[in-house]
Amino acid sequence: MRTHRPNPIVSLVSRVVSPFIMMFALYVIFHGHYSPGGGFQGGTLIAAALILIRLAEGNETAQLQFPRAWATPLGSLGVLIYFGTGLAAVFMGGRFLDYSVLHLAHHATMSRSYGILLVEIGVGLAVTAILVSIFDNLLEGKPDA
Amino acid sequence: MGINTMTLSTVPLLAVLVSLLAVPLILFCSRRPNLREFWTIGAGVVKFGLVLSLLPGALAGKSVGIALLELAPGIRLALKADPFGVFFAMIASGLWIFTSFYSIGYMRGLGEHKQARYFSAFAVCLSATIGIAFSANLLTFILFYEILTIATYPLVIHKETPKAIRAGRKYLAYTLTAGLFLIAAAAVTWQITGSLDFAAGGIFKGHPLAPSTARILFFLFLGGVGVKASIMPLHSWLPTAMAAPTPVSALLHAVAVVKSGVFGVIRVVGFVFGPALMKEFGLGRILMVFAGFTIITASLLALKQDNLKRRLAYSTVGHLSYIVLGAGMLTSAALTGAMLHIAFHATMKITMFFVAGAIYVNLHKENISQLNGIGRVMPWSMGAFTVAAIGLSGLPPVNGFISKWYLGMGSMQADTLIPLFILVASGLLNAAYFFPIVHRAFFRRPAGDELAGHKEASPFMVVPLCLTATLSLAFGIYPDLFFRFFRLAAGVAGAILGGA
Amino acid sequence: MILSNSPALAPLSLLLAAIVIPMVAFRRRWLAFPIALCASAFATGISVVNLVRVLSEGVIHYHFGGWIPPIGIEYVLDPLSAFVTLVVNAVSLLVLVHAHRSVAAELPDRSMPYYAVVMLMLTGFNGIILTGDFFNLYVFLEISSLALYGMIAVGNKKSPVAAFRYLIMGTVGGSFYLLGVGFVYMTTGSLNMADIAKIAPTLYHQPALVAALGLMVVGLGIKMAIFPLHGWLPDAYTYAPSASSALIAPVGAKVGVYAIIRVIFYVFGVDFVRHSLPLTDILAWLGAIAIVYGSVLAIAQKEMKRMLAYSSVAQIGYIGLGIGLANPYGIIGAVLHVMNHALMKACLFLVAGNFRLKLGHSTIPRLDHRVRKRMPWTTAAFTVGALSMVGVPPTVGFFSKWYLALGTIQNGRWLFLAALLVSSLLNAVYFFRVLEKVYMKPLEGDVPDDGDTALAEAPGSMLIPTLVLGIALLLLGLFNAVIVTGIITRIVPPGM
Amino acid sequence: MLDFFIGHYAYWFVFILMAIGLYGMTVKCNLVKKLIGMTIFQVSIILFFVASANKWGATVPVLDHSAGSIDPTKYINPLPHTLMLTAIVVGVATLGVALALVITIYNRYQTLDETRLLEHMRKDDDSE
Repeated sequence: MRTHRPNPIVSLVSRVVSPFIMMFALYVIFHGHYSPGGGFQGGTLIAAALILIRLAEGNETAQLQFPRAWATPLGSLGVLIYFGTGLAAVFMGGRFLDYSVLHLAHHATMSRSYGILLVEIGVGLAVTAILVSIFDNLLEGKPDA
Repeated sequence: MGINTMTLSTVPLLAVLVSLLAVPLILFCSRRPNLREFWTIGAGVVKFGLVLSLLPGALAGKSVGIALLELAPGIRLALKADPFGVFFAMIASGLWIFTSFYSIGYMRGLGEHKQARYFSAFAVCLSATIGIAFSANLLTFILFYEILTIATYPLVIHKETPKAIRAGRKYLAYTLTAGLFLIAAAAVTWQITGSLDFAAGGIFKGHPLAPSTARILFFLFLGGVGVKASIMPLHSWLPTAMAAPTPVSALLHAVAVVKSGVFGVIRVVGFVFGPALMKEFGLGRILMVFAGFTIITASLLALKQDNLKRRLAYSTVGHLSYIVLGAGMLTSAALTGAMLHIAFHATMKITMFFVAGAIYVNLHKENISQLNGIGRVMPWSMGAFTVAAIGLSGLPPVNGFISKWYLGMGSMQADTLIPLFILVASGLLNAAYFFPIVHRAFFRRPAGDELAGHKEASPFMVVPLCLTATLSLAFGIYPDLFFRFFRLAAGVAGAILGGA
Repeated sequence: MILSNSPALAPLSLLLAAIVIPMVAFRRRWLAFPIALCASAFATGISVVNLVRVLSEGVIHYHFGGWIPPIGIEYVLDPLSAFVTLVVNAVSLLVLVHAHRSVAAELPDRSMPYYAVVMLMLTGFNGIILTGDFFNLYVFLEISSLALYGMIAVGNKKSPVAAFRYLIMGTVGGSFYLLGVGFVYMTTGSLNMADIAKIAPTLYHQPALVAALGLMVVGLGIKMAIFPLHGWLPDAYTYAPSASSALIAPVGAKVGVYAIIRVIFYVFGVDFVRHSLPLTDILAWLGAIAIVYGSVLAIAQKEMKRMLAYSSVAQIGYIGLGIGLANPYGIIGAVLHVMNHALMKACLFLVAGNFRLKLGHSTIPRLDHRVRKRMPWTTAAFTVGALSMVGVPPTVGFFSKWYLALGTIQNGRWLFLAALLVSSLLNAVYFFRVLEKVYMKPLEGDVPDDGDTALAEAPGSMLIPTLVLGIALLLLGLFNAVIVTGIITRIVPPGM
Repeated sequence: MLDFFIGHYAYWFVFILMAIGLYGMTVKCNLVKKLIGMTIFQVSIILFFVASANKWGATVPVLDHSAGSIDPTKYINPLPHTLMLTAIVVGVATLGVALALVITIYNRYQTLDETRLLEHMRKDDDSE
């Protein structure tokens, strides 16, 4: 990576494509709870967009976009959103992950639906962060524990 | 005779625990030798007192005991002081007091290291021995048997010389293997009968056994208890274990450990298999063959030992098999004789070991060929030795005669003369290997003046050994003296044969 | 609220810790350990509550998200899972207390991620034990395995290689298991264990289901390190940091054992196994071979951790033998040995950790009597652990052997009985070798008695868990009947 | 007989893949090649599950209200797919850890050849 010389075509195409990939990723995440898609797929797409920039622009520039230090806390935050949603259900008197008791909507089914959306957002965050951090770690050549 | 029918009493439990409780005290006071030894002796006296308090009940043929927690479903850690147990416990705990005094003299005389470890391991050994005596079932017996094995190990290796370490390894190899045989035997017994409680007349009463199963099981048991009883060919750890300090050899390798083995043999014969089964499958005869072979071979081997302790060890091997022989004959007189020999051999042999230790501390001599004229320097010790030698050769008026007499009578009851011949032959051999020592000690002149300036050993050692010699003599004249060994033994023999 | 969710709380609290540690302890590294400890203590407490509940109320089902199985995923608390979770969590808690100092010494700059990974491993273990769903079990299996790879890889120079080999083996195991799950799903249309347990016994002529059973047992057998599949174990335990080997060795393989018991006896059932494959016989034979093989190799080792690792192979053989006997005594022995071996191995590995901290090594030929003088308590704990491994009553080790012996006799398998007993002797050989070293002066060459004044007893945080385990070995041995009658006899699966 | 082979062709491919994977894992000396074998092995199992979910003439399992019916035979079984999603994630995580290990190993020993690695390790053992 140190011998990286920016190629204008690669750079331009990546920069153009990356936001669209992210856009699509958000679509996949936010529609995941009632159609094909979801946090895993969307998160992977976001990570792909980020890694694309890392590949095309070189690591140093890309670090400005998404510093590697963010990855661990962000990943934890993602899992925590997922976990917290489940735990909230416990505190509302239901079983773990029983979104119907969360009262996110008037109807229990809709409440479940929104609950899953929350979970998908958490999963998406976590997957993004972790994939990027795997890439960064491999790049650096040091395992993170 | 089940556990549930016996009278509840905590005395057997206390008797086991007393010396165990002394262990932390001994370790705690390891810097203050006098206080430390006070605990040992205090525990010994209390223990003996507790055991003695059980004697009247035992004489009346009653059993007291206590069932503690469950070790495994259906099997409790139970202690039961039946007459036979009280009999053995009395010997072990009584002689412990003597040995404790003697140990003080011996250990201080030699300035030995790690005395706290020594005395605490000794106390654990005694707990285990009393536990063996009072075990109400086979699993409890195994538990204490293994504890005894492990607790003896530090004593065997006490000197930490290469020889002692090798002895320790050999000792462990033999005894741990034995423990495994016993465990296997117990497991099989449990599978067949669903009970492990010792019962006079046998656990197997009412449980038909195939002849092959019975024989295999018997050999498993024999392998288990036979090592500690040092039946040949399982004996070779005992002479090697003489690398231990002499008090250890005295109490453990003449009384506690090896007698636990023969105690186990009688338990197995009388209380697990039962005389009926023994006779049915000819197991008694097997036992007698092994015992007879051991008696003669060990006596012959003893003849050619020059190291005094090794000669005593081989003599012990032979005498233990007297007891096994008695158990194998399965007649009332033979069983009585066998049990009496547990007690009487103990008093005689412990005297001899005490003397051997006294000589070692005093003159640093271990070999018989060096003992010329020693009787003039140590008249009391060698006098006691002579008494014991007379007894072990089976001559009156020492107690060895009594037990041997009953064994002989048992042989007549069993309608066979072979055991009698073996006993007579062994008596002659005993005389042949003990009296030369007496002769050397009193009637030969020492080489040069190497003995000049030496006196009798310290009173800590001489008094105990004289007392044990006196005891031997007293029991020889009146075997029922005070402790009622004779009545107890006869009662147990009756119970086994009667199957009560 | 707590009570109604109690089955899920143990893994959830551990998972929460695994998430919170990287966030909170990102800047304040010292926070990682307290969080991990709290989570572990909470999980242990919950496990106690669960065990009490199960024993009084019977089997408890916990449905995630309120979905009823077989659609939803459920956690099942029965005596077996409640008992094993308690063992795993309690032992891990003790080891974790001990780990604080050894992690600080061996992994000074990686303590934060280390604790997070430990929590993840424990989450995985709890999940494997509690789940009532085949696929869920796979996920937790892989979560715990991933954590294990990480925990092993941070050891000495050679540890990444050991971790890599374990990873390859472990992935093969996991994949075999997953393939088995696929076959089960194709045949029965369900992934819920209770559901399959109803369907499977009638389908023992179905080759796909038989193949599934075989694949699952082989897969789990790799994770459990049963005899010919144990290749990863010795290196992994030896090269891992002390804290890791002390955490993995007692409980790691046990979880695989648990899964095998669950699959064979509770899902497929004794009848199915008897009619389809000679699986139990194979397990018993492999167990017997492992017992002898592991013990013999343990004798040949110089490094204490490697010796303990090979002894683990043998001890897992005991459990495999117990499972393979497939009679009540065998199961009692196996399940009791799961607990006993966890306690014994934890105790012994903690001692090895104490040696490493204070001596800088745990090589047997380099030990001498100064160790006993300066570290009397550690040595005492080692002695108790060693006696228990040999199987001297009244330590716990004796009693699992007792039940296993009864099991072999019940099946009339004298060869297995012999293997059990012989291994006791072999254990005695390799443990008394160490005991001789630490209790006696070296025979040749005079070692100066002082000089090394730095050598002292391990600090309290390491000593107390070691001693607690040592005492537990004695007490649980004496009171094993309470556990056996109260819990384990209720575990004996139906159909025996 | 032929029917059996042709009818299950997807599974035969899966098993061929599995064999390739196992071959790579066991025979290849290079650690990265081992990893490639491992990935092939995992993927073969994923394909196995996915293949098992297939039904002829069925469509993606998204409820199509315009079709009017929710006849289960019209939809592919979605469960194996969701399961495999998880399995893929597990596989990726494993691969990530494995690659990290490989890099560490290379940094320490300057080789990824297993036989040479073992030699190095033995040397380390001797020097200890």
